[in-house]
Amino acid sequence: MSELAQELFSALDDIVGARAARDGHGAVATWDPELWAALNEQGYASIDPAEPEVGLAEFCAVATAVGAQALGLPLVEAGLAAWMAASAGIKLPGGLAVPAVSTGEVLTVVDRDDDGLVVDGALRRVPWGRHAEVVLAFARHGDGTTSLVALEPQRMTEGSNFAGEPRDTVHVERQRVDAGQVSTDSALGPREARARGALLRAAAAAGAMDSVVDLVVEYAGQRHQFGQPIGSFQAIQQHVVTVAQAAAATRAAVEATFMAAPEHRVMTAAAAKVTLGIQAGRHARSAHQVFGAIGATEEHRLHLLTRRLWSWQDEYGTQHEWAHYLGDRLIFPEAPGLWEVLTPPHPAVAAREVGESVPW
Amino acid sequence: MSELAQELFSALDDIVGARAARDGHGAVATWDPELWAALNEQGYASIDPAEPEVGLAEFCAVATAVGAQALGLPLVEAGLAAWMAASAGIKLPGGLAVPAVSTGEVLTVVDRDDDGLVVDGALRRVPWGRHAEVVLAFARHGDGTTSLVALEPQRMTEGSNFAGEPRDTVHVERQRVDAGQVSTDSALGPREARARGALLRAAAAAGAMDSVVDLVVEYAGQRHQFGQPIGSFQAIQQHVVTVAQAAAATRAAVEATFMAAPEHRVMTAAAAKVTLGIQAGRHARSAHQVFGAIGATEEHRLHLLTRRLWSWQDEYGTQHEWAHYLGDRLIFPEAPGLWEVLTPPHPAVAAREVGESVPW
Amino acid sequence: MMRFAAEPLTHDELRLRDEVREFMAQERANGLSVGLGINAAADMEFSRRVAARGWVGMTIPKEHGGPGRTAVERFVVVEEMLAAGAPISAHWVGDRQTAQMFVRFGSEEHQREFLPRIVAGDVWFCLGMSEPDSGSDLASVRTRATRTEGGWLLNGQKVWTSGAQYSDYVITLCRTSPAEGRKHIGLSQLIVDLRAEGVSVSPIRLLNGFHHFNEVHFDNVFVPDSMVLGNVGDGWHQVTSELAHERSGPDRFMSVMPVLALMFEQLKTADVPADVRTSLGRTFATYMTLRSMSLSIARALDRGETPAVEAALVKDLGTQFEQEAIEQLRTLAGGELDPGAPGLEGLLADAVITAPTFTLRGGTNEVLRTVVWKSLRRTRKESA
Amino acid sequence: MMRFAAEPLTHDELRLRDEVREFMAQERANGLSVGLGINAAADMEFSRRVAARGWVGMTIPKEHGGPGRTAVERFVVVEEMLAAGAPISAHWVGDRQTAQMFVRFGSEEHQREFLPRIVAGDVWFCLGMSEPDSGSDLASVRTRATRTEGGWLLNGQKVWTSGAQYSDYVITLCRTSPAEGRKHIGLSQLIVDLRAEGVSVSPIRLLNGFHHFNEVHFDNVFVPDSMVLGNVGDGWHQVTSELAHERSGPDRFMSVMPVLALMFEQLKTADVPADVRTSLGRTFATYMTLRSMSLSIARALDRGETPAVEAALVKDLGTQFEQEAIEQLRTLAGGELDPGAPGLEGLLADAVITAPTFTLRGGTNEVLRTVVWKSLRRTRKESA
Repeated sequence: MSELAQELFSALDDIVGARAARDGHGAVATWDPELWAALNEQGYASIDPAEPEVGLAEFCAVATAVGAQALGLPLVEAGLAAWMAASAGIKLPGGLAVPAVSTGEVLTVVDRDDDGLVVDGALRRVPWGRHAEVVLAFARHGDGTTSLVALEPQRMTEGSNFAGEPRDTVHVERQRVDAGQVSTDSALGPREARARGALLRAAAAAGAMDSVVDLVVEYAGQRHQFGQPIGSFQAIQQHVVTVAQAAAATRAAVEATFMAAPEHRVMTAAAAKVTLGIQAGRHARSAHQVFGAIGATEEHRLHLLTRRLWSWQDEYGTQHEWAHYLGDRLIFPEAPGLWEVLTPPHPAVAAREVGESVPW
Repeated sequence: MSELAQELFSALDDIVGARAARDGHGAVATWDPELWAALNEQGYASIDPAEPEVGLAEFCAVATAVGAQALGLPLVEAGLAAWMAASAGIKLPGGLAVPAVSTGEVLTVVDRDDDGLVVDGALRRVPWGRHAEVVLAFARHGDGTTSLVALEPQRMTEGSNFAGEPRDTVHVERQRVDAGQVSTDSALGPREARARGALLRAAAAAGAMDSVVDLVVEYAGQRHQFGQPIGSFQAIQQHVVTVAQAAAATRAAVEATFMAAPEHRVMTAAAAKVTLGIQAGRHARSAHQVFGAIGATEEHRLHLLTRRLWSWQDEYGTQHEWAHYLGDRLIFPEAPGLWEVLTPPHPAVAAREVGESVPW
Repeated sequence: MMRFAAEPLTHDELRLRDEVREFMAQERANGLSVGLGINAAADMEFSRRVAARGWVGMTIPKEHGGPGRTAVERFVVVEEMLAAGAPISAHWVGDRQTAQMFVRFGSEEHQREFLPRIVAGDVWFCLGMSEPDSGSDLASVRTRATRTEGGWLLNGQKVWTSGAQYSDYVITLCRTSPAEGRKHIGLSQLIVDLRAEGVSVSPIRLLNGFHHFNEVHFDNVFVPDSMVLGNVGDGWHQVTSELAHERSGPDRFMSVMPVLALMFEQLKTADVPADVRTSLGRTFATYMTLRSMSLSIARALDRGETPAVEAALVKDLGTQFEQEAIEQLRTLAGGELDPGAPGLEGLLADAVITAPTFTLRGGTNEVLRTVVWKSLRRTRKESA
Repeated sequence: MMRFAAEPLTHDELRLRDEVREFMAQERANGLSVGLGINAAADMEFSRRVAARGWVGMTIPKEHGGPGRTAVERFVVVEEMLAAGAPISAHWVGDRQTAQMFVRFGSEEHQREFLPRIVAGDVWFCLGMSEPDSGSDLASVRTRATRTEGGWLLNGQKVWTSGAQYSDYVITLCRTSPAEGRKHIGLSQLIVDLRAEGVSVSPIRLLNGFHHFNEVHFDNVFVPDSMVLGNVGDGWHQVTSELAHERSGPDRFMSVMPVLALMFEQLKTADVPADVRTSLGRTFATYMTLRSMSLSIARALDRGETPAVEAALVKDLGTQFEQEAIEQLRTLAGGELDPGAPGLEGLLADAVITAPTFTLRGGTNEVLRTVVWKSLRRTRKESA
């Protein structure tokens, strides 16, 4: 991690941690306008992806802190939206902008002229949609190409994920979007945006898992049964190790993307999300086994973290979807050898080769 | 289990067990002509499937004893061949007949007249092919239908499975088969024959697993580490339970087929083979974990059993193949509900409904 | 060698199955919604209708006013109800455990008083076993009863008591004499009226807000001598002797069956890829195996055997199956689930987030594994 | 929080990788066959050719006559060799462990005598650790050395000694003073010449007939004082201090990589169904993760850290990966395998039947889990 990433993580972790200490973990896990305002003021909702020192690692550091604290605020979404807009050359108005790319569904362009587009359709599972002033979505033209559009949400059906985080359906009914809010750059498509969303979910999950490791290690050392701390039983040790291992693997998968060459970033992000999918279930199940029923009770902190894991592993593409994508990218007659793909060239060299136009 | 099945199992187990006690487990695990002659004399190689008291349970009991002793003789194959011939109305000559249906490949009928067929092709993985005087195989006609044929093997390439049991390729080069050695009954096709082979492999594997349970429980109780029997460690207990559970599940799956209605027998046999596929790996891995390296050494009995499990789980169709078959039988627009399939009607009632012509 | 001998259901048993199936179809037609087996909320009215059909306390012998039916017949009824997602929680404890307890250990008075009421669906029980510091180590209970004129004074606290909020009695494992060395000695079971003075019940809500579990506090609760279940000091023996009954039933692996069946209906007309077919094939195979094992244990119980190891294996395998089935369903659902959604999606979402609690009922699998190991070792020694 | 910080390979490291890749391509062109990593038979000639390129004992400092290269450079070489299925067994123990031991604990004489010979591929070592009654409980060794004029008399037996049949020396953990209470005290490491009087080696053949392992018997073997490695009585500390080196390397998860790569080549032009694609995608993801973790440990070693917990996690995860990869390959192969078949099929068959031994090297995963637990607990206490 860069120094900046470390700073972003620590400062955010401190602010939210202090608030959780005051109001409880449950309080920071749901939308808290006051805390949102405070974090906005600190600049966490408006990190500029165009700054030269800001890269994947920095956005992931914020996501990890959000996960570690089970913070119920759309910092990750604001960051993803900012990056999408910047990559596509759209200037966002003020207020919260969120991406509507989790499910992979796109809008339909039903009309276009020099002033902009008319788009139609429904965007499901829009994170924090009810709090957003702008939604970023892709719209498909008749020729199959897509444009990124920034639009104001009009009508909405509320929904949520397992953790109670808003996942709303935005109904778009023949809505007009001005040309300034439509991208002209085709390098950023739904695949790239969703891959980055997937990576950020994996980064957030790695943070949540680290917090679960802390909880589990502490509990297994304190809780006594049959006259000893339960952590002295091999069966519990095995669960604890599974919990720690899953956290470490998820984090390692996230960090592996930082060293990938630009043309491998979608693949490595996909691999990080697949790793999350493989690890999240064993992690959460083992953690709950250590805690027994107490961890599944309303007032316990554990499930604030594990319920996020259960949802996050499926958001921005399931394990299955990304694994299939990877399979397609690995097996075709002209594919390089498996080992060549697994041991890619140096990022800087590769960046030169593919030019500067790659979106990330 | 019926009384007859119990008797068949016990007598065979006793004979082979006595021989193993004299000559060692390794000795009975490979072709032993003297023992083969003795078992032949006892009638184990020529159980008549037409006898009214002989059914699935009895053939499975023999297979279970073969597995329990890791007996390297083609009793299971002789039984399957006898049943196939009887079902198809072919009268076999004397000598060892073995089925050539494990891989699902069939011969091609290249010519036919009133006196019989001319068939061509290669039959891979024929069990004990080199010892057989007759091979039972299916041959496909131009119209897609198949006939069962009994033929004398001419040319052979030797091969083996993980346990060193012969699995030979029989090369059939425009070979003539007399009409008397060709079936006219179309109710017995490759699917039914392979399903029964699959069930017998599961039954044999259940026997091998039972023996592994014995070995594992004994070793875990005797072997000391860190000052106690290793069986007192939770991690080892977990392995032991996995071993026992896999054995119990495989046996239960085999026995579940005995209570299936005739029209469900292929499905339940498929399910037994899938269960073997699910359980064999965890069983063998856990058993080897309990034993550590010693179980993987040449002179140890464990691998005589586990190497069979690794091969048997793939013979007569892999887990994947049969699971796919089950999926196809479960999901189609007119399929009954899942629960109706899982809780079938009474075998006797169902047998009346489907008539007597079903092959088993 | 463990045995799970297969015997098909008889014609009479199949007839019973059809009756139950019809009953449940009627209930569904009348608006009963599908829930997750013993994890669904209690429905006392439904339980009374089941009792009216003679399907509660089925194995209570005729001489005690019960229907005197077999363990297999009970198996058939329970499995059909669970397959249809019936809310059986209200009568569940009485049906599965307490009735057996009364038959085996209860006084004549208990048998006369309670058994006919269980059969009639007129009394609900819950179990006071776990305590804040005991968990899987049941023998370490601290709730204690001290001798008083004509009975006992009970003090202490129980947790994870399912259904205490609506039950009439809690069968309470407590210490009646001090633990001197061996902690399994000196435990007893008391039948405690939940409306008695000094008893208080407070909810323990699950992460999805559901209320199955409770804390039960006893503050100098007077329990008359007549309400001691079995013998004073025999509590441990009584509790552990019931485990084969508790652990092997279809409730151990059927929570998700209604969800599976619903999903299956949707898939029948869909374009189903090969890997989904394979995965459903595997589920079918595992389920067939489990059911066969569970049924064979019911048969063994009817023969008077107590297949404790087999029962523990079924419980262990069954909970694995449930976890895998949920994981598979989640994959089949193919994306994000909304816990507030109606129908299949909401039911599946509930299953996903409450699944961690499934493995905890009836003893954790870790503890069961030690039980199995010890028994296998003992059997081996005996046969050697 | 455990850290597996990612840093890409530098240009120099990538250049080294290309050199090794070229070297292995040349070796293959010259007829070297593909084997299962450290499970393949030793090939001394090959090991000498590797040494001639400067790739054995790479991290031995220059002042000791070594190339003085980094742990990451060694990682790069090892991973390339394993990916190509190179037979590295002969130099493996000296390269991975013994060289480090001499650098850290060896006398000047040892360093002068042995280190340049390791680098030159001129001496082979094996490890005498396990005993018939010790297994994972290393501290319970019974092989003992008693004081004699100018040295020690060694008696006892070692088992599972890989490569003793061709090695020059066996680094032997033995008891040099009686275990009084704490059994970790009083152990030492002796460098024993396998050609010395009283040493006998007999093979332990694996189920497929392979001969990696041996029993080594010591019958009054004289070991001069100069051949004590490190300090008398420090054996336990010396052995356990090396575990991070031993456990985290790519040899822990790369045995099956050559088989995977071969299978992959076949699939590229085949009609591959969706579930196979998904399954390969998962393998890619897991491998990327493991490699990233293993590489980050090499970086940490270069920074002078000893990431023991991280290393244990990699070992545990790596062996899981190997088992799953074999299972997956077996499924992909789609049917019965013949252990006598040439090429991919035979290699895969070998992997299937020898896989159980993969998890046993470097300490069983059960023991490692206790190590991880204790360390996590300690870290937590320190930070609290």
